[in-house]
Amino acid sequence: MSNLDDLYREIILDHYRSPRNRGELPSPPAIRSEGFNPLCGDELVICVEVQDGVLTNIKISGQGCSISQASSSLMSTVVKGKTLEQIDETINTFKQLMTVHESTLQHGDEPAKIDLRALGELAALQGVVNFPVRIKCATLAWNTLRQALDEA
Amino acid sequence: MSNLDDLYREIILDHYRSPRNRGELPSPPAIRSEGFNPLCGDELVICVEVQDGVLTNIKISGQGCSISQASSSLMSTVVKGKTLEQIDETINTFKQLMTVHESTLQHGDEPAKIDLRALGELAALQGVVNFPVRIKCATLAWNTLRQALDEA
Amino acid sequence: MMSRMVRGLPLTYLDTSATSLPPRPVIEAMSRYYELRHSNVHRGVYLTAEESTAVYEGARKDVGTFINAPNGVNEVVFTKNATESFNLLAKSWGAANLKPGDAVVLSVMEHHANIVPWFQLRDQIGIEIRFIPVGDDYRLDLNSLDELLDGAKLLSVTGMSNVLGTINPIKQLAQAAHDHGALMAIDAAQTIAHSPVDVGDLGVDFLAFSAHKMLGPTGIGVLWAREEILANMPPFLGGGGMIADVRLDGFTPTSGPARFEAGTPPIAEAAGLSAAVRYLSNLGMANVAQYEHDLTLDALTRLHETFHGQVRVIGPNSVTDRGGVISLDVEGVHAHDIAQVLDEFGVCVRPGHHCAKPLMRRFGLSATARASFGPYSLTQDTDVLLEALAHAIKLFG
Amino acid sequence: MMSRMVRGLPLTYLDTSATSLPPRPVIEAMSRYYELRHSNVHRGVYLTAEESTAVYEGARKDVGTFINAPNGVNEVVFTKNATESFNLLAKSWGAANLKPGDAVVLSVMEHHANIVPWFQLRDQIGIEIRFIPVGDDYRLDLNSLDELLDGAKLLSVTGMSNVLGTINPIKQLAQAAHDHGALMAIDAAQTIAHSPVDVGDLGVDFLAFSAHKMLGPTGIGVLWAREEILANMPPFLGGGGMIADVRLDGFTPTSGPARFEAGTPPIAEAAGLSAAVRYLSNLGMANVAQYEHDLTLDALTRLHETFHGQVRVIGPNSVTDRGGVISLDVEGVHAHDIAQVLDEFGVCVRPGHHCAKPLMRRFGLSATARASFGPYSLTQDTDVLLEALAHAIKLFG
Ligand SMILES: Cc1ncc(COP(=O)(O)O)c(C=O)c1O
Ligand SMILES: Cc1ncc(COP(=O)(O)O)c(C=O)c1O
Repeated sequence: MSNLDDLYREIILDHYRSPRNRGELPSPPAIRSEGFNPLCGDELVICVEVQDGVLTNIKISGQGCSISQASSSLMSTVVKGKTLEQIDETINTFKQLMTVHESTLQHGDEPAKIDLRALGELAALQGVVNFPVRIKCATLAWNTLRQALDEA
Repeated sequence: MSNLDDLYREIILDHYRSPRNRGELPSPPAIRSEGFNPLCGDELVICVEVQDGVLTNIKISGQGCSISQASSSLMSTVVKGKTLEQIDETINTFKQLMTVHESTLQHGDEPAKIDLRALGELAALQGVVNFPVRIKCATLAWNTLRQALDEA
Repeated sequence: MMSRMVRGLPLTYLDTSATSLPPRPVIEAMSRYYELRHSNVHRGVYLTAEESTAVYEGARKDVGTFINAPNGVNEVVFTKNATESFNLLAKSWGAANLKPGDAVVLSVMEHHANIVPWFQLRDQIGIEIRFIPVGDDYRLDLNSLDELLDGAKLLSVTGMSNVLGTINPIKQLAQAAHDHGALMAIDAAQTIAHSPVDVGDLGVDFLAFSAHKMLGPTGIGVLWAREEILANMPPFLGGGGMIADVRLDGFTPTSGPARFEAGTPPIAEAAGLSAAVRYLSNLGMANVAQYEHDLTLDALTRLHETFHGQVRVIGPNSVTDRGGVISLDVEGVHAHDIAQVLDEFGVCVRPGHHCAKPLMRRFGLSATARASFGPYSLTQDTDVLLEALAHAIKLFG
Repeated sequence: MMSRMVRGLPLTYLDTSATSLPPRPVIEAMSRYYELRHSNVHRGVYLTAEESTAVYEGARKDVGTFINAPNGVNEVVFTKNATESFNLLAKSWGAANLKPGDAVVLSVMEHHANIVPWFQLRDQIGIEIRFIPVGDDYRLDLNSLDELLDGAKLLSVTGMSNVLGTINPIKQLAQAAHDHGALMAIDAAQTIAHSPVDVGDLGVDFLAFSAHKMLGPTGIGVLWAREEILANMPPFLGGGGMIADVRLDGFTPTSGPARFEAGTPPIAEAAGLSAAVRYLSNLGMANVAQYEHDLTLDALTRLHETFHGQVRVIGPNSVTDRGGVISLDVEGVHAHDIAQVLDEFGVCVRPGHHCAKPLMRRFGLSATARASFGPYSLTQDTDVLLEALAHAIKLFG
């Protein structure tokens, strides 16, 4: 079951069992954004407060599998306190990580070099790319966050 | 090509080349009925005059293949001057002739005994039953006639 | 497919509710059709065109016989799937026969295929849509049936829930619908391959299903409707094959089932469907029902004994009026993760809302992991399922 | 199928316009799919469900590449046939974007698939339908094109007539449509398997075709639409797979091509379509076009030399802008009878109106006998055709 160990790393199980930054924020002033994964039923609500270009607070609620829950929890710890530019970069890097599989598989391209250090704990989600159907679970939180920030 | 000889008997080719009772009748008083075979484009117009339960005149126009043309021409010669009851019987006998194939094939039933003599020249159309797609061509005139008589 | 090895393990296919595995005769019927007699239907005079027409119309006959349609081929319309059948029902029959304010009654356990077309019709002409509630026993709550049917023109309910396994009392519902002057439709997508279906005996007016859930191919479905109703339904999709005439100023539709079959139909798929019907008829649908009943009883019993409360079955616990669809909810483990872990064991179960969101909401669930049986399922499949489930629980525990 | 013997004679298949004969790799792609990976798409986590999703979505990609769709998979919708594609176009895009009095321009040589859905829409919302006339040279008469396009919102024309073989100047028509602020749709049912198709180069906005006319299976068709147009089209059929959410009070559709694909899609058929696209791509569509061009030139020449005026070709006599569809009208012999006699020689040609009644009326014909070529056709097929035609003429002469 080595495949599974790669997907369900300890840090992911930990964030799944004890998600960080759970809850909602009054909106307004917070921006509220909803994300669905219609294929598997994951539902996510992200509330963010942005002040002077900095994401000062984030709360996440909703239901989902270990991957979508852990991904949103990990995301919340990483983006909190960052500037919108920094977050934009992180979102891009993370989504790049999640598309490596597809581009390598389909075009035989060299995987783009990704700075895993920049991702910190998020790198634990790397194993997801070997499970293509789960990629949507991992990226749901990120797409929902981008949606929220687009309104900021 | 013995199959074909059975389908295209000389009497059929003759009626196809020189169709009897071609034309239309002023309607009213004649009853006019149209028949289509949407699958192959055959179109038929039948005009009949009925007096005191007797079909006194019939004219046929339209386009169609040798089978539908010959069938309508043969029909016109057979029904002209007959009572509606007699015609009804002929229609039934003829349609029975045309369904023999199907019922024998699908249920292994004994073909119903059909009095071919009662059909006269019409019996020449017997070969059609071996060409199932052409049965609709042969019966078009008869269905259109019945439709006309239903209005009589 | 069941002989295929996945990661060194044999495949344990427990997803028949989603789609069934066609046996060899079904696959071969289609290959043979393409190799020997593929031609377009109806308009051909040459031999293979006659043959392909016989294949296609023969399938109509086979289906009519299988569901015991009183007027056989005149009542069987081929669609692309059960979903199209419901769209045809709503948008042809419904649009022609329903007026603003008329009610259509569904149930909370319907598949989206039997919900969304009615919402679309409502948004277009303003009908009212009502839902029979589902009780805590996972069965239809029929206490308010009479009120729900008051002013209704149609009752449309699934024969068996694709989430709960609940088998609904269609005969009783049809009787109630008719008593209120409403027609009755049954979503037989989950019924058709798992028990005998006799439309006359059920007393229904419409019936819909897909071939791919009854050991047949993808790409073909059926709407059966009583002949006198079908004869008065306006066309649905327009095109070749459904017309009597087309002029520059309009068209005249043809009669019979062809009126609802625009364009080149699924001919090879009809050959496959015929083969599936014959395969199931040879097994005998009563035998299939009994066999799956036994498998389900065994699985429910062992799930309970092995996991006690830790694994919750979302569906009736008794096997009376219940089919071989077993939805699982495991405390602390999301359905997606269960399916993922089971996949490592070669076990195919489906996580998600199973296209029945209103039902999922009713029970406060976003997803279940669903195992479902078919005529080819074995008690050994349950062995592997239990082993894999135990592993999943340990991993997330 | 071409190796099959009929009444002791090899089959001479000349009915590719009606449906084409899938080569072995196409048939095998479907059998293999059913034997190894059949599962429902999208919602599965287990291996074969991932694989079937990859098969289905891979077909979308292959089709996008084949027609050079600028935004690939985002623009390719799978339907059951070209006819459904036109119904989707008329009843989703048309119903949402056309107002009473808006004009849709078709041509007199359209197949019923590109006529009847527009009449249905007209009867529903009151649009105006106009027809580009066809000249005595069997080509579109474009003299009044500007007037016809005045106030038009869509021009929808066939790439190649399935009766005449006429190839229409789609690029020029698209330009004219756009100059008048109208969108342009092409019925590519007869184009797709016979010449290269590049939607960007053609400058069209919609394109429709069926797999079964391009060496693929029955049961699957395509509507391609520019991404920005598709993104704003409302749903068509409702059901599973096309929703983001369903509640007891309504539903929210999903985005992308899935919005138009309600229910279990034709998955095995998508595998077959992929194989057909790969087969044709390997042949090279420019080669196919050249090959069929040569066959057609040879056939037209020999028909003329052999029968002079006795056999009339209903379609352009030159092979410029003309494909391998040859409709015959024989003085004194009905098309049905020709096809019947030819059948005795193992020759498959199609008699009838070919679902193009307005065109038949234009030329005062109720039926033609149509022979049509595919990439597998041979000059020997023409030999047999001529021999059989001579016999038919003798029999009825
Ligand atoms: C030009 C044209 N358009 C549309 C169609 C309809 O295709 P289908 O019957 O596969 O929907 C056909 C084929 O019959 C055709 O030849
Ligand atoms: C109860 C029920 N109804 C309808 C459907 C729809 O069937 P299809 O997707 O083949 O149209 C399904 C299957 O998903 C089902 O389980």
